[in-house]
Amino acid sequence: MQDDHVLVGMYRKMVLARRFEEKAGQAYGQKKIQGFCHLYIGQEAVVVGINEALRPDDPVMTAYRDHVHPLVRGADAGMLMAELFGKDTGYSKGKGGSMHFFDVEHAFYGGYGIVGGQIPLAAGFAFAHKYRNEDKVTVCSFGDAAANQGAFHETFNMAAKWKLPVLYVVENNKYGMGTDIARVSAEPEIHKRASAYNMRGEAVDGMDVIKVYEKARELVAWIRAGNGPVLLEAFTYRFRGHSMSDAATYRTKDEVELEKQRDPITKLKDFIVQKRLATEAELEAVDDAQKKVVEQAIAFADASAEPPDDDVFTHTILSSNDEPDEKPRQRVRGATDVRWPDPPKHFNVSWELEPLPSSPAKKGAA
Amino acid sequence: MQDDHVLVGMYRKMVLARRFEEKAGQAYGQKKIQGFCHLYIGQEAVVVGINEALRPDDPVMTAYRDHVHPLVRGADAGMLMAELFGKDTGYSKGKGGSMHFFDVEHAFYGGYGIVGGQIPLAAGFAFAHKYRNEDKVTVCSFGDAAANQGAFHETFNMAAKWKLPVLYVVENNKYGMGTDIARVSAEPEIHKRASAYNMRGEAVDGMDVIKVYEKARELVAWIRAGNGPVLLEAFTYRFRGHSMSDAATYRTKDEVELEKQRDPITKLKDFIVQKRLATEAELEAVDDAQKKVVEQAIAFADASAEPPDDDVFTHTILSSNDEPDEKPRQRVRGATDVRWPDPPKHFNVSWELEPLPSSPAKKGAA
Amino acid sequence: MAELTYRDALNQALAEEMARDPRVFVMGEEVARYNGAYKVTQGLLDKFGSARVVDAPISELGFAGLGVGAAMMGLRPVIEMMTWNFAILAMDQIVNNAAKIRHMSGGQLRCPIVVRGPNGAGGRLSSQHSQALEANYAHFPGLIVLAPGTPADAKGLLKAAIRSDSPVVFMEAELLYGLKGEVPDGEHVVPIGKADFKRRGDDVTIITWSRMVSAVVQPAAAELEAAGIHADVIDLRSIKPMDEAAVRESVAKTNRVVIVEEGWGYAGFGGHVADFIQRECFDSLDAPVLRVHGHDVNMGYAANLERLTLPSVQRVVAAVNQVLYR
Amino acid sequence: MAELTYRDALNQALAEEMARDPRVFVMGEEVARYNGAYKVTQGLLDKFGSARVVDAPISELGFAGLGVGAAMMGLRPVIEMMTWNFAILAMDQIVNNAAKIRHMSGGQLRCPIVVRGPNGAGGRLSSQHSQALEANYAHFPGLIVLAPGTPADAKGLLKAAIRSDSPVVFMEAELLYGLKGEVPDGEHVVPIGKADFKRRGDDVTIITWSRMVSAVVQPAAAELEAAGIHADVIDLRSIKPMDEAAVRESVAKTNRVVIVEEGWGYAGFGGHVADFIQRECFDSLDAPVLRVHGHDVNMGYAANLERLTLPSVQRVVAAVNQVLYR
Ligand SMILES: Cc1ncc(C[n+]2csc(CCOP(=O)(O)OP(=O)(O)O)c2C)c(N)n1
Ligand SMILES: Cc1ncc(C[n+]2csc(CCOP(=O)(O)OP(=O)(O)O)c2C)c(N)n1
Ligand SMILES: [Mg+2]
Ligand SMILES: [Mg+2]
Repeated sequence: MQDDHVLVGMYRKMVLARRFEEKAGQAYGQKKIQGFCHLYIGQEAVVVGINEALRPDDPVMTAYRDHVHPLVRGADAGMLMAELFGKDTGYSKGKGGSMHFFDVEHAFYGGYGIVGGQIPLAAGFAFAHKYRNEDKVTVCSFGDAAANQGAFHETFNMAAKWKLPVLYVVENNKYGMGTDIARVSAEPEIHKRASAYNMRGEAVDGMDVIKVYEKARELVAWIRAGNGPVLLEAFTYRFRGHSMSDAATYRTKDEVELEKQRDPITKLKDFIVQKRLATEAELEAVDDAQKKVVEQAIAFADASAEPPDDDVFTHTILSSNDEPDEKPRQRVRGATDVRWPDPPKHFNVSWELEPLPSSPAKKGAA
Repeated sequence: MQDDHVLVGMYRKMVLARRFEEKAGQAYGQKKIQGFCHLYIGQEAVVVGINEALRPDDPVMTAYRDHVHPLVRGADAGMLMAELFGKDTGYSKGKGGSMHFFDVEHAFYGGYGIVGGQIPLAAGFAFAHKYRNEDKVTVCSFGDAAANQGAFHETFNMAAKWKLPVLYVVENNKYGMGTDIARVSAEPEIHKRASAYNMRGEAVDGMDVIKVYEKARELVAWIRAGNGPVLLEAFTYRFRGHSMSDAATYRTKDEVELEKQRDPITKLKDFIVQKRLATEAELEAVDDAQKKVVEQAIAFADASAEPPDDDVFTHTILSSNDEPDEKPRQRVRGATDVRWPDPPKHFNVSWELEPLPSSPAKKGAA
Repeated sequence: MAELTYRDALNQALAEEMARDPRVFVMGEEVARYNGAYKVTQGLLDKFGSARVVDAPISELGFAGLGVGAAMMGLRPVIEMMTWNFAILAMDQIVNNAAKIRHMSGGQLRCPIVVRGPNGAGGRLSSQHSQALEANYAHFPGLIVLAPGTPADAKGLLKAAIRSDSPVVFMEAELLYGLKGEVPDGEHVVPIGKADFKRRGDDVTIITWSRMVSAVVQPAAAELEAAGIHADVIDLRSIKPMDEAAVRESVAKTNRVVIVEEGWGYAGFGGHVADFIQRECFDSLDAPVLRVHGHDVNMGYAANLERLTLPSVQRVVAAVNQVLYR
Repeated sequence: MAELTYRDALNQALAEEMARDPRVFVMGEEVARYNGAYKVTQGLLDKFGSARVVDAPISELGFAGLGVGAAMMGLRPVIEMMTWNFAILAMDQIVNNAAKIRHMSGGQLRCPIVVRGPNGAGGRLSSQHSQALEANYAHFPGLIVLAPGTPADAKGLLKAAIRSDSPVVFMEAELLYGLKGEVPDGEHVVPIGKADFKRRGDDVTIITWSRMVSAVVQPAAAELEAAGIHADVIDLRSIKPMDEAAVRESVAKTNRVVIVEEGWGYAGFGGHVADFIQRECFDSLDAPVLRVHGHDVNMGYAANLERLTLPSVQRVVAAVNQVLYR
């Protein structure tokens, strides 16, 4: 895998992500963003490497550390920033905020705040695809600490048993808030738990975007071929605190400094330059372009208005089935090219989830 | 292990259990017992073998299939039957019924109706013992199908991480209600899941009481020595339906017949007679004695009154901390020899659950 | 029109909706090969196959969440909870995901899921198995909560629930499954949010839902009728949204109200109804709104304890006499 | 008497009770080395060691149940839920085990557990993190539910909760942790089930609890006072059991009531209070009991949406004016 185009593209996305998160952090300091805000800085290789292995229509979801997942799929940076600012032009009209990004157009399905709560949803996505005989692969990320939730166990058992097409990615950044995962997990290498479900489990260096991409490509193909779910553990690190209010004193400076030497962006940059896939200057131009994108995003969010007060009462429940869905880029940018999922209403269910046993005397005594 | 005394004792308990359950089944047919009623017939070797390896003060708990667990610990058969009949002389004054047997005197701590719901409780028991520096081992049984509950996962992780002194026993009778465990569990051999928590997992033939006893003795000693929890899987079979209303048509007659040939009582009987530890006649005398015990239990339950109507309002919540606990055998039989747990109020907590790292720079980069 | 049991009415609704719409599937414990713990899903596996009638492991949180995800992807899951007592384990997925998906996504997504199963006492099952939990779900914005009391409503409301694009909590009652009644054939859809007047009278309004309709309120109303007291009996059917117009109309006429529910009184749904009435019909009331409900205690197994804990015909009659100052 | 924050008052209660009774231990996410997500457990690990202040994995159902078991074995666990939103995952252990152990065992066992943590909105946290859930727990027999609104009550009620042999659901509020107030030193135990009159007046009764006391009701009452309207302000503090005598006494005097709660109105706890009043104080009421509550919607993140969803001083003043027909 020495495809310049792909590598430079991934570089661009990682830089975009980094700049976006840095600016979001600043805006939080200025109180333009409030509540919780969890940055992805340091972990970019995971999301970018995996995304590169996906089709645009493969659904993706994650926990509350969710800014970068839609961003690298092509979401509008300004509208994401506007959501962080609680503005009407945000993807969720300011209803969701930092923890609940949703961009259905780019098959990004959220942003969830209850640790582990998205894990069963992804199995449901994969169930629907198998049910309709579609070959999409759903990708669901969660943190290392989420692996101690009951939802992990219950879902993995079903996903494995029913061979659901889903890639679970545990972003093991070594901590759940202030707690070293090894302190609270009897098995700190989460992918090893897959064996409890006779499921495939793999690990990858999550600070190396090329390795992540290659591993993801292999696994996504394997899943798409109908082999069932996989648990991929990406060992990574967040350079910042858990959220904006966390000073992260539970980690030593040395530890953080050592980890920063594995910065996935620097690593890819060095590789690209060394292999002469692009020059330093070309990459700097990429950097500058991303900075501009993010500056424009901030400007857009700043200039946007709060949602109308009456929005308090909208979208909690449908007024009727006829209430249309919101298409954010169309609503905000007037875009006319918004692709929107339109699953069939009429189709044949050919999946035999559990073929009936041929004879009623299906088993002897054990 | 060729201790006549122990073997004949276990034989007696298995027969007592069998006769008790058969009579309970009849009484259900006569509508003396109502609601749900789950019989343990076929599985007796599991509970008897394990119980024999315990100290009388080691706490035991299980799910709703709970009649036999207290019975073989020495609970009053009449008062157990009275509980099934919904009488005032029952262990829970008729409040609990079949699914909620409790006999604290004999360290039997329930009888739980939410599948998997007792699993965390047992870890709490073991936590308390370690906390007070007591060397009790808690035993918690559950069914094969309960292993797909989130509580299993969440608890096992904590129990293993904190080395809690608890023996978890999965009574794998191959079915959860009408569902073959292999149909809904990606790993139908439940003990293999222990590895996901770096925990010891073992299997035993649950139709052979001697094997169960020997395995339990080994494991209980290992746990009592401070090595942490164990998951023991006993492969067994229930000869009846899931509950009284289940005709169990999901199993073939052949399957059930084959399993009945492994009847744990017959097996032990043959062994005892073969080894000349007791004669057939002696064992028949044992049988007769147990029959009498159960007949008397029925007579006692029949003759007992319903609880007073005002009991509707008692025991939901304490009227004050001074409200005394009910001691069933004392209340019902006027027994004066009731031992009741009296845990210390003043003691020293010497357990270091998680010793602090010696230096703050406790870990380098991975 | 045929006479069907409540159970068969539900079964008919499921079968008709599944035949009508391939997006509808059923998942839950024992729903497929066992044909349902209470036989509500009888025959569906044979008709629709193992991808549309799915036996789940005992993983309530997991399969409820799987249903929510499938609904977000355009299917229309009907998730059977063996009882609502066990669904407490799944509550997070119902109230934190299903009820909030549309809102969190700013209207990009909808979640057409039905979570259904029996609620309330099942007959001598003791405390963990005898809970009526509608108040808990009605509290959460984003959910519809239905509780049919008759076979016809069981069918008509379940069809409406399956067709709803908002998530529905659908509460049946184990002790109703055998209840018989006339059920319209085919396309019988009962609108969500409409109460049903079971009986008309001018003297008192009795408001109730689910099992209490037939088990307690109708017999009480008959007894009262014999004594010359004519009750307006309202079966709410829909807990949320509630038919406020029907309640207003009746109270304006009778000026006296008794609310009857199986569950606990403390923070129970009947309190919500009483609050609505005292606030919105204050000037109509000639007496305080009274409530008959299950006692605020854990349910005992013994026959007398269970009987005395649950609402009874006598308690309803007594409450009516009290609001009539007789 | 010292001026302490609500947070430090809780901390003091924990430290004092742990020093007094070795059976008391604290378990929850981030309670030990991190000193608490909201610093309520600050310093406890250093004082009491790692067996008495335990960092748990993110396994709410598991460690809540572990706490219930430890309580059955004679310890006195204080289980911290990082917020009550997450505790929905643990609800089964709280309502099906803790609340029922004594009953199921026919009085053989007791379960002296406290489950505590912040409830309600935390400030721009959107829908999954902004729920006030006291009504759900108050509904279950077998539980005590407390919701202190001041630092003094936070300390005094937490001490009472830890000493209670019945299980207690203890609801704090994230936005109260920084609130300062006088707190009695040492042995300050507030009795469970006693309301507190925050202000005395003859014109109207305002009933509230938790954060609404200081955030909305006290400022509203001050504003009303300035306009010549004198309110009796009742801080319930104890949601279950509720101080019915205090409510009766006040309503008998004022004849007009407004109930203020942060959470949703539909099937909310305020409905229970309103029902109690209309039933027990019917003849005293000169106006319907009105309620001010969070709107029945999912909480939005945007500043204006959050502000408009929650109860406000203006809404309370308006409701009071309405019950006074002004
Ligand atoms: C069920 C639940 N419990 C607790 C929390 C509070 N909380 C938010 S994030 C977090 C840590 C999660 O760590 P991890 O899963 O490793 O993800 P990371 O933040 O490292 O990406 C906790 C405890 C929550 N949101 N949900
Ligand atoms: C949480 C929960 N879900 C469902 C049920 C209904 N139920 C009762 S027993 C049972 C089967 C359990 O099977 P298993 O754990 O193997 O135990 P066994 O009955 O075989 O002893 C089910 C589904 C329940 N009681 N609790
Ligand atoms: Mg982490
Ligand atoms: Mg089983």
